Amino acid sequence: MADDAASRRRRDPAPSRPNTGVAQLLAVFDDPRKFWLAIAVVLVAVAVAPLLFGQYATVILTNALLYVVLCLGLNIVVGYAGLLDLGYAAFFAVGAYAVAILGQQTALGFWAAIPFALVAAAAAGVIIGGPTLRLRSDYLAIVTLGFGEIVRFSARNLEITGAASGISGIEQPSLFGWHIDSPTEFYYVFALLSVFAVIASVRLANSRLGRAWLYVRHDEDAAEAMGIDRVRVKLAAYVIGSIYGAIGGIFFAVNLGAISPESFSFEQSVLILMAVILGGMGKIPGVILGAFIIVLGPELLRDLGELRLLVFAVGLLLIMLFRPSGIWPSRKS
Amino acid sequence: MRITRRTLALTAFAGAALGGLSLASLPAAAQDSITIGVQVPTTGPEATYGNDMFNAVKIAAQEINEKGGLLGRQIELTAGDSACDPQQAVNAASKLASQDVVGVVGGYCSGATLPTLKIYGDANIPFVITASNSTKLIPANPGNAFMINSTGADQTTKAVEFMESKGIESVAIVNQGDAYSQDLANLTRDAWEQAGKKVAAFETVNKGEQDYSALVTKIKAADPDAVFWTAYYADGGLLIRQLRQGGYRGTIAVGDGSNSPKLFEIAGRAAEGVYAFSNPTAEFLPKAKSFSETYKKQFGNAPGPYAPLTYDGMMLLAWAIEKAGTTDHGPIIEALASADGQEWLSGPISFTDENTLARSNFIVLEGKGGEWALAE
Amino acid sequence: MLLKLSDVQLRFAGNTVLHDVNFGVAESALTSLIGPNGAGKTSLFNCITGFYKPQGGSVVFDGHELLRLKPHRVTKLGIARTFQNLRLFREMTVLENVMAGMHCRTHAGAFAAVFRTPGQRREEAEIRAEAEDCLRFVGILDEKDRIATTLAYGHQRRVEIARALATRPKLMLLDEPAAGLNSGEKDELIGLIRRIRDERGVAVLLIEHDMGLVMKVSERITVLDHGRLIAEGTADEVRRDPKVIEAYLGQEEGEAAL
Amino acid sequence: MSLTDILMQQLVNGLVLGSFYALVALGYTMIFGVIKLLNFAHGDVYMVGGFVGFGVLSAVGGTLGADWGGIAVAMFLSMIAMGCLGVVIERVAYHPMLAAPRLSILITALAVSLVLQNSVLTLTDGQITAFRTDLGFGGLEIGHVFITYNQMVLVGTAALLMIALETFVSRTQYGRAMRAVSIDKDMCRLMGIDVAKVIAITFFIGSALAAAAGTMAGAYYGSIWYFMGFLIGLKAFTAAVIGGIGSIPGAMAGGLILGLLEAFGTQIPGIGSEWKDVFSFSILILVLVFKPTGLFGKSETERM
Repeated sequence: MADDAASRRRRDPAPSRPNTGVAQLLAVFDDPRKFWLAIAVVLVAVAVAPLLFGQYATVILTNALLYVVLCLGLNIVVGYAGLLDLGYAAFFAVGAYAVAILGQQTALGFWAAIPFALVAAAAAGVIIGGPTLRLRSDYLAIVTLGFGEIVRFSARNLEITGAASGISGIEQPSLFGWHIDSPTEFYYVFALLSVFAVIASVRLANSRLGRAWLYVRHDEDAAEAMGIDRVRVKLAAYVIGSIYGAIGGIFFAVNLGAISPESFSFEQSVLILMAVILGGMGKIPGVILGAFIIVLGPELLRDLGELRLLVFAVGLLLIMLFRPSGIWPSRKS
Repeated sequence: MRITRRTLALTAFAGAALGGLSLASLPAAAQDSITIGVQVPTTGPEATYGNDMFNAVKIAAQEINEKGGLLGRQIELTAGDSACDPQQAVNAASKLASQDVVGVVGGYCSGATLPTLKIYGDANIPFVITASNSTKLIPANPGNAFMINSTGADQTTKAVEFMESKGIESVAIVNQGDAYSQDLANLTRDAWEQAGKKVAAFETVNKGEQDYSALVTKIKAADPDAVFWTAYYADGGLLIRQLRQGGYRGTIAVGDGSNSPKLFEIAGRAAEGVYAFSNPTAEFLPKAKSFSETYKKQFGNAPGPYAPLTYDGMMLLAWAIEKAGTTDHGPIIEALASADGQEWLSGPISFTDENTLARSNFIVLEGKGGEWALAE
Repeated sequence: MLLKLSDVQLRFAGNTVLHDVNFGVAESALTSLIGPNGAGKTSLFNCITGFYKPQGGSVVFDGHELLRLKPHRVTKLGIARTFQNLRLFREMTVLENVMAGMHCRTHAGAFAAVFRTPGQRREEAEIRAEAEDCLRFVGILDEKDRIATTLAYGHQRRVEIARALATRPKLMLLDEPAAGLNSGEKDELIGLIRRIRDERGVAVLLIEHDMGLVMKVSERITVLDHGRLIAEGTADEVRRDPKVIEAYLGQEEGEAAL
Repeated sequence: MSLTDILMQQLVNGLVLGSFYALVALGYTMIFGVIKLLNFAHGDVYMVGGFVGFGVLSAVGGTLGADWGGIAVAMFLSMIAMGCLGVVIERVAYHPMLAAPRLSILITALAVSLVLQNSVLTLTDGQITAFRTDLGFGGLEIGHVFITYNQMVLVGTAALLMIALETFVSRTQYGRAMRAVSIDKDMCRLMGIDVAKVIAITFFIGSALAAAAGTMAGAYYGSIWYFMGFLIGLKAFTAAVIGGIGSIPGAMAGGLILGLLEAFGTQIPGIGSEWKDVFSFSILILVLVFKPTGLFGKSETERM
């Protein structure tokens, strides 16, 4: 995956990077003016979209932004650390259920419930990741799949999660007297979350921990010989991924006002994974593109109907066979 | 420069995509027609039922349009695919809401219908729910939605009354772990225990599980007089088959989700003598005869279980629009609430304070010779 | 003794790879481990660095028992290694490769990274500075932004050494560092190994087949054959040891022109 | 029914269910043996096998009858078709990826699984298909324990297939080559073994066994649908892990053990049937964490 480092640099140019080798292609983004101009254009577009397009587009875009957050989280697990997680929806569920349950059973407000939800998701990440990250990488895939199903079945069976009907009547939050309620308001909430998610991803990728993920993914033994604790580093990726998932889940729950186990199925996990891989594992702009394709594609091509998933599945297969680095262009070496 | 071009291309793509979205949300019809939204699953696991409901609305709209339309304007239909999934249903509902529909008909999977209530509520759009009947919908209804299918509670009443009449003392209740069947199972358990009878077993199976033999043995060991399956025909067929194969000889009853001719294909002979509680389907409604014929002529097969109710839903909405004399939402909702029990295909419709059907419309069917017949 | 191995025993599926090996490396010493192919040299490295779990014996380094430690713990205690076949991180730059070595000497976690705490920024600068310093030391600083695997072979070897140096080791294990180098590069390597010891005070344990290089650079030589330690001493002592001559003559290639 | 009767009946149930798990688990384990790939698509081969068997039976049922005779023909043809599908999948999707990082090939396997699943979803509109046969409900009643003739035929067929496989693997040249390839591919190439061919044969046999299970399950239970491979794929993988992945006797034993655990698990007081799958997946996770080599698997060093 030549591209992780590339995407990091695209987003976060080092002040004085010489134009040698690979850096050459990315030279455009080394020009801070062009880089910030591109960022500004994107931000303005995000800000005015709901004003230009109707409510329906706003709702769909909100959904796409939710996927951006989820995909960036899964990207840390799959794209950076190279761990195949087939049960990512479980963390999405933990976040959503945690705020819903706390909102109903306790007097904590929405904002006070968030830390608990995040801790719950991180704990779930440690509990499932701790013992399994030592295993072969393909065992991890199946364990996460099993774990995803366990979470969904538990949500379906337990009284506290509202069983199969789920939890409805989840209160919309207020912030300094502003009641977040309309689709447009939620759109901006998710836009803000996405921006934070992107910034956090860029910063993580550019850090000691982010590099350690790449080292471990490229060569576990060499990484360990460098003094990197591979289990710990993978666990960090897994837990951070779970926190991203939980954040997505928390706001998903208050946006929809009602949650039920169907929203956290294996299919959901697969869709998020597809977005990450289609766009380009490890590449932040690619992952964002993937999220938009997965959400907007079916809405634009309503006629596809049942074919929707088949088209994505075939796309996934073709990508893996012919362009494993995803749709987003890679730097040449 | 490469990257600049790429950025341009992407911007163009994004613009086109968003343009496409906003186009999709434009009113589907010309200004002088009345747009009615139809929220049904046209894809996903329940697409058969959804398309069936959509077809019924089409027939109703066609009949109205042939008679000159509503308030002198033609009806245009626009579909919102809920795919039986909460998130997709929300997308569909937002789309319908932003198309300025006069009203919405449909609602199949209760779990998917639930989060859409708020969207229609916020826009104050009249919503006639023609299939979803979970009791969870009632408290979530802001007042603009009207349920013309009897609720799970009504089905429970019918089921308990019927099983008592058969002298059944103990029953095993099996559901499939989804909102609809779990709700029905819980309601039945409570009602049955309240009637002083015994619930011998209360079980959940997973959708798509093929082997129920262990469960069958467990049920046989509990030896109930009857087994009540509260979920859909697909897995119900398998369970019935394995119950009989495993030597269970008591009564078997199923809820309205299993009322399908396919139950006989899957369960074979084992479905003989099985009782089903059902909302009235076309073949058992004397008034639905001509509707059935039109449906068969137009779509090549018999109308499914929710077709007559959905036809009624469209007709009821049309009646309310005529009565209100306007396409403004408020007066239409008032008109719907005042439904006075006049006769429709499925019988009289009037509403309780909670906007649910004021009477139970459930009937009991029995498997005879590979098809459903009226029991009692 | 900086490193002391006592009765180290390693078996794989019934085959004994190492028989009760005893040997040691002194503080700041230049030591070589030689022996015919398949003698168990790399296995011994793997036992020291925690990649293999020997069935018996003990490996004590700087007062710590290493036998049950994971490789990353061993590195943190101060043993760095290179690999026989180059194990650079593909598709990453030279600098990024070398920065890997600093991982075990730094601490910033996810929180610090996301919020760019002052400590984290200081640490990042330190990592970069030290990695560049290590590259300067091995003489390839001007290639720091190239993709590591596109470098000339000899320079890739140096990246590995710089990466190992960045872990701030007390002992460095070099597994055939001269393999694939031409004679000029070998001379440079000898100089580099000496500077590692002289300027940085790092003890070096070397596995090498090039006897000329071994004889020139080593202060002590240990000879391993069929998993047994058969000789130990200075270059001259080993050169004259009949057991060593026999072990090498038994080899078809006769690569060791003693 | 007395407790003994119940337990005996659950034993029968567990054996029948376990036979299906074992047949599917065998394919998982064999394929894992030769290319160290967790073939996610295996459960879907089982599903497609069920549909092909159904198609064949619909075509020949008229002349051969839709009881066990016709089903045997359907099963045989489905096995051949799915064997070929398995080989094609390997050639087209996995073979080019063998040198790629493990993550890529795992995702490719997932993609193949999704393509198969959604192709059938599209073709069937996601509807369940009734698998109509003329099989009767007759059986033997021993005390209170009831065993249908169908169950006997089914377990017997599964046993026969497993015996045939065991014979093939231990007695024939290809079987021995298969075991050799699972130990060391490079050594096999040096010794002149056609590794690609051995891998192809392994995929053929593994997929054919899944097709046999799929057809029998369709006929026995009476319905097939596009998602039926998902759950059994997971369960069969669990079975393979219990037995020790890579081990053929392990897969058979693991299948039966899981079948029995699930059947008896239903009877455990206090745990409702709604927790059944949670129970199975927990077993999977526990085995992987505490005894990843399973009952019969050999430990392998993943190290250099």
